Amino acid sequence: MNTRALPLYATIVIFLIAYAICWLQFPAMLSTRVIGNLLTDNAYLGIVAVGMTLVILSGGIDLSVGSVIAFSGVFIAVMLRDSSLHPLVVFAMLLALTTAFGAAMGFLIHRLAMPAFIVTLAGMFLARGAAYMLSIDSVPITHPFYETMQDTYWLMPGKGRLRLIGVLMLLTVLAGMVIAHKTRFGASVYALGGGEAAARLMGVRQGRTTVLVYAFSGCMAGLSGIVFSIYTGSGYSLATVGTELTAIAAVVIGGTLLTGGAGYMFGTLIGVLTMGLIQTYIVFDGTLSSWWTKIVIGILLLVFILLQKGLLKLSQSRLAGGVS
Amino acid sequence: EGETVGFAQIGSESGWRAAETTLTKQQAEERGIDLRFSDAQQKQENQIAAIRSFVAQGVDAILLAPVVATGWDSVLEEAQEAEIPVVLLDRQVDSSDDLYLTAVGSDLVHEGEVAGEWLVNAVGDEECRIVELQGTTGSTPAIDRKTGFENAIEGHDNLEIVRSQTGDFTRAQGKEVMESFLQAENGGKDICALYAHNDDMAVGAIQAIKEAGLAPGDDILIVSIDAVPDIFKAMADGEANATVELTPNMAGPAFDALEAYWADGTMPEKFIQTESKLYTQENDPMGEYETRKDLGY
Amino acid sequence: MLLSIRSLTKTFPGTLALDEVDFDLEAGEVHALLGENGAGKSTLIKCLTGAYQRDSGTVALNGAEIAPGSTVEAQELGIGTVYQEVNLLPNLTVAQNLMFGREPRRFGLINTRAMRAEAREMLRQYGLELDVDRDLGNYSVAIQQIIAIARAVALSGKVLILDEPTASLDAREVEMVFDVVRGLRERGLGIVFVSHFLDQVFDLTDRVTVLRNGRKIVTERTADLNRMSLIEHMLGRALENEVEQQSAEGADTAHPDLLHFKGIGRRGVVEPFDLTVGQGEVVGLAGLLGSGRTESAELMFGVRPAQTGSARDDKGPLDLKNPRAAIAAGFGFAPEDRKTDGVVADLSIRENIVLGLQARRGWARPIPRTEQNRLADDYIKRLDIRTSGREKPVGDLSGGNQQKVVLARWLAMNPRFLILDEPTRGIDVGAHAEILRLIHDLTDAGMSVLVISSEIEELVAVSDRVIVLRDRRHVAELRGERIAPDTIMRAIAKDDAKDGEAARCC
Amino acid sequence: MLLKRIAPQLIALAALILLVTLVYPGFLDISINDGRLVGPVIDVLKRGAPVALLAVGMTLVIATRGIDLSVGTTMAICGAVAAWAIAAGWGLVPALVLALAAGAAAGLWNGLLVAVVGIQPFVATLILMTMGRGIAQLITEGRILTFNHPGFAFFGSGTVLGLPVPAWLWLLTGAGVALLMRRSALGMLIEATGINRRASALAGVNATVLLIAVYVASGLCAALAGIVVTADIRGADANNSGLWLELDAILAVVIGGNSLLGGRFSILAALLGALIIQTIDTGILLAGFPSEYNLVIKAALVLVILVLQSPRIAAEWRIWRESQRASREALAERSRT
Ligand SMILES: Nc1ncnc2c1ncn2[C@@H]1O[C@H](COP(=O)(O)OP(=O)(O)OP(=O)(O)O)[C@@H](O)[C@H]1O
Ligand SMILES: Nc1ncnc2c1ncn2[C@@H]1O[C@H](COP(=O)(O)OP(=O)(O)OP(=O)(O)O)[C@@H](O)[C@H]1O
Ligand SMILES: [Mg+2]
Ligand SMILES: [Mg+2]
Repeated sequence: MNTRALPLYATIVIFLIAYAICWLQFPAMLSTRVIGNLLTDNAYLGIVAVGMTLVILSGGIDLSVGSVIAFSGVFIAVMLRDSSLHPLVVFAMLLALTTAFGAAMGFLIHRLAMPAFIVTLAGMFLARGAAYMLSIDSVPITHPFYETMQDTYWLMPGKGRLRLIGVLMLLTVLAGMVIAHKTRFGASVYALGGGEAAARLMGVRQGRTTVLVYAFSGCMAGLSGIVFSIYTGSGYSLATVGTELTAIAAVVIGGTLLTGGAGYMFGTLIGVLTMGLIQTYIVFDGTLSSWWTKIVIGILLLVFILLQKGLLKLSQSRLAGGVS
Repeated sequence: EGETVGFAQIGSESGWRAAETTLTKQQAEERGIDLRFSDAQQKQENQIAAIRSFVAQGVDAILLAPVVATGWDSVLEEAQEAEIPVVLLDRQVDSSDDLYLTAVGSDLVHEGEVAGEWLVNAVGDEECRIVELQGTTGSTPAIDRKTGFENAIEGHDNLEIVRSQTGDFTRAQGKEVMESFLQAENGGKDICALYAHNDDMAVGAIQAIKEAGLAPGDDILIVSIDAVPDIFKAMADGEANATVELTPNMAGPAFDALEAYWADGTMPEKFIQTESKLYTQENDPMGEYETRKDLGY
Repeated sequence: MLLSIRSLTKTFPGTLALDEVDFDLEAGEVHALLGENGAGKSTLIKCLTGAYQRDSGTVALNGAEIAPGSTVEAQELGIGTVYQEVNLLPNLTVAQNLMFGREPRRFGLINTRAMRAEAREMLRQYGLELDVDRDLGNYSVAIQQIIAIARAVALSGKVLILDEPTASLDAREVEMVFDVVRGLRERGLGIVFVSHFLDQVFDLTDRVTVLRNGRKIVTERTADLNRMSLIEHMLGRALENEVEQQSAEGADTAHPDLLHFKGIGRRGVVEPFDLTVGQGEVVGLAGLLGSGRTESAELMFGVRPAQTGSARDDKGPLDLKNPRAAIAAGFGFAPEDRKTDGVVADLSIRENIVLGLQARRGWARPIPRTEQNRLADDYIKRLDIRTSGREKPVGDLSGGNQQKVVLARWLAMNPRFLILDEPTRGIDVGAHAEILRLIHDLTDAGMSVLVISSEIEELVAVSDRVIVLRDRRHVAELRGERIAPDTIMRAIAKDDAKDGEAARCC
Repeated sequence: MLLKRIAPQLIALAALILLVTLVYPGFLDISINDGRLVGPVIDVLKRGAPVALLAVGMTLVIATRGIDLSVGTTMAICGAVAAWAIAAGWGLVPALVLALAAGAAAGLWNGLLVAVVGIQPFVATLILMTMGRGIAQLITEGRILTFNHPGFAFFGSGTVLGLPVPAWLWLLTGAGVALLMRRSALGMLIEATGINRRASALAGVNATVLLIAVYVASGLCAALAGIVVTADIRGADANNSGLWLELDAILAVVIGGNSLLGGRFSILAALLGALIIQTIDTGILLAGFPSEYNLVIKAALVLVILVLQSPRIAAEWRIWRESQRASREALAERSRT
């Protein structure tokens, strides 16, 4: 038995148990509608969490993503409003822009030996500020291509809809898994997260890896911005405030260590779905006041983390016991 | 009759919002409606997800207080396909109006206009340098209330907005920004009036003015929007001059419309506008305070 | 000439670490790089591989000048290196560590199966059969050391550099590593070998270069040197009396009982054992890697709480539930892995030395600065810690000097029972003798000491009694005449079948 | 020695003040208005109080390699508790004690999760950050709990010896904690724990208690900040009190040159960092730009300051200066011969 995958297994088990509990209380939770919604509603979060996972694995953190998503939406909406470019062209421009933005942050982090927390915090202010400067109003997107994308879905039995953006999210997670676990770049990311000095001595190209990691995260944030703009059909500079923290929480619930170097991309998907499940459960319940909503979310987060820790301890001591 | 209604509320970012939630719950209880409440914590994505969940649950109607005007088309279509009527509360959306049953709310631009008109009348022909406390940058009320106010003072060259900054709709920011306005405008002697996008910021600003040794309501005229209890107290003390009411009871008209619709399919009007009533020091502020103070503001 | 270094200079703030050093490495030779702690050996190596940037001087490989800007470039040039502190990544699997940067790929993606197979094959040469899919951090320092060597060997097309590779290995593993190194020599590689074990130097190397205080002192053929002259080159003086001569004295003095450990054990870690320690006695723990010596010490010091058993002294039972309790009971423990368990890298030498004392006094009663300075200066002198001053961060010291700082911390606390886990790991000959002498002084003053060491000679030199561990069990106890290298060896290796098990994982 | 440590922060602050004075010439004006000093600089000292207070606690937490994201919501909780107690007529002292106790409890909760349960600080404090505002709203029932109590309001808008009370509060707290750290052995023990918790524990340092203590300290500082903010507006605004202030506090600590990786810390420098941030904020307000630009300006200024202070730049500058000196000496040498 491989001990390093234990947090992942623990996460999956807890998620399944939690889903079962929800289902017992509200049988409608198992409908394809809810499952479809879970994927659609959390698509943007899942995509941005893939980028965040890689950043966290490398031992860093990216606080700018929430703002970058908002910026992306405004950028797309304004471009489509003020120019006659095709959305796909705008998407390409946007991805280039956010990737470059991420790379620039990575460059600062590496070259100036500044903590990622602070550089990306400044990036967060900057991206949100840039969104304000593009447009304060929320800008609707009315391009026909957008309508096609919004209306593309597969109707599952039971009237649930598997939408384009949900599928896109799953594909992104898959791509993330390949990058993290199957490429030399991924190995470098894990190495960097395990310890900078040792990684350098082992021959990790620290600068290149750092820049690439943040560029990837920027790219994912841009992609997530695209998905979000499809999801809401508009661009709004105040959107997705605090999403970076939700994404980080999802990554952590997914079993990735915040200190870097350990974790699985697939766990992040489970983490995202767990966050979605908590949301859905609270809406289904529908009796919580505004403040109890916040408290309960916090408590559920804590319970998940404690269960994960407990399960981990238990199985580890089992394993250790099995040896003697 | 045991109908189930889902209420997708924005959040609880202000006292006014809390009052709206309280009143909605009260109204639902009085009418025997089973209300499912969801707090989206100021996030559109949470509201969309909540509406989808309501649809999946098969509620009989959905109340939506949209956090922002854009981006509701696809989720409203989904509700329509499931034949669930949606009523918008207090803010508008820019979707086609056959996607929802009706919208209950006030006209935010109009609120700004009412406030502006009051000020225009109050100062007459005198020179007036106005400072403005904006709401959260980018939020619909901030944009619309600013527009409405500017519309109202347009053409009156004696009125001029000299400083305008965001106070984030909060008391603390209102006070801090007002302090810097006072600082920058000759200790406040050059300011003739303050226009605040909500009462909370005005209340904060009033304290700043007092601490600067000036008399709010006298040295500096104060007009704001919302009509929350605390501003009435200030008016009673002569420290504020006028406020424009935005009633938190949006649910009452909404349930009326829904009940008619459920009963015999009556289609209400597409926009049920609540009154933007102006209150000044003459309108028995203490009495108004008493009637409102227990509404959960 | 395979590798030639001319006038290499490197300064750190306040330290001239290398001063115009010349060094030549020929193809097909093993070249020892020797010197006291802090002489500049590791620095020379790091300048060579691009981990540090040199201030001036030239390095030529096969006649062409090279200036690797990073360790990657050095690796690409065919220079494989084992750095002094084990520098692999504990969070990656053994296979990933071994194959890092050279992973076999299929369609651009890493072929995990091939990687695993290749990694297993690499380790087989060193007699290691372990689960290459487990995280490296699960394995002991010694196993990690061998993995680091295996990796460096695989990377070294032309040059292999080994900075104290054998510091935590026992005789059997050392021999295995040497076999591999000799094989590489045959194949024409140049090998740089750093060690403080002179026997190993004479055993393995062809030539010797000695550094002292950042200067090159001499380069000679190993065969032309004898032990005494080599030590003289290193220290700049003769060593008065070497370790061996001390062993006879004090072996059979009676030691009144001080501590009794009864049935101390923990499931899956160490089988319950009994141990009585006498006052002023030195108990040695011998055993193979992974036999449970460190774990025994950790149980006694409360690092991992014991599940069974109890400890008491003549006044009554002792509470050893955590290190603080153990310290309160008058225990001390200088751990084996100085990097993670010993030094607090960013604090100064002074602060590191007074840390334990201060923690015992409590935060409210700070040790006066003058007292701190006196203590620090005293130990810097007594243990011969090479530094530019007592305020230097410990992380900037050479490996051996860091070890001395950890020792100093515990000596300053003056415990009645001191556990030393591999106390002389990475310490040069001069200081080695000094430390063994110190242990004798301490026990003469009544302190009891438990020494864990992979160096059997060292155990023989200091111990009054040797406990032998095998397979996480205390299996034998040797006293008096029986404390001799071959008896200990025999006790350790009694059961050869079991032996293989012990070195294997899980 | 001390001056050398805080020199970068002092230079940054001076440069910033110069910049602000250029866009708003009256920035340095100070006048006396019935016994109290007034002027933008005094405003900075007063308005900077919440971030400065938070920065004191945050510095300690960060020194142990932790982070405390919950300070903003802790402020809200403590403000709500104080306002509730005042409104319920408990009187000033019990209200203050209750608020401080709430802060200590919040810190204790974080500390236990981090030091005993072993949850990573970022996550552990994120939990309270999510929950805390709910708890505060639970106390105020979502409304702004106003009160009228001159004694309590004194903590927000009173003056002592001409200086606003909030300014005194952070000055005294900062000085007190800094002295405590350096006059006792706490500073060193905290640094040791932050750099290598395992080694420190093996050396007998009670790392667990120390960790809990720094989170409690951070909670207490947050309580003070919450009291200041609540007293200032004479009401507890559970929704907005301290919102996103944790980020400013962390920023202040880092601008103060403290490493997020723990270890060596300087409270004085962190306080200067808080002043730098507040000077930026006040400067933006005084300059009268449209509010859309606020964030961009702040981000750009912070970034410039951090880049200029970054250790790499400092090292490169030192090397450059040394090479300059060397060439100058070489020149002098040549001219002598
Ligand atoms: N990063 C650094 N910063 C400052 N000084 C350093 C640094 N690294 C090494 N030194 C200093 O350089 C000198 C040489 O150190 P080095 O590590 O090369 O010694 P060494 O010969 O390898 O010793 P040992 O046998 O103990 O490993 C020492 O005085 C040490 O304090
Ligand atoms: N062969 C092995 N297979 C698996 N785990 C091992 C092996 N050897 C050691 N370990 C683990 O490594 C850690 C350190 O053990 P270590 O080898 O240091 O024990 P030891 O008996 O003190 O040996 P030494 O002190 O000679 O290194 C322990 O957690 C132990 O479980
Ligand atoms: Mg060395
Ligand atoms: Mg050991």
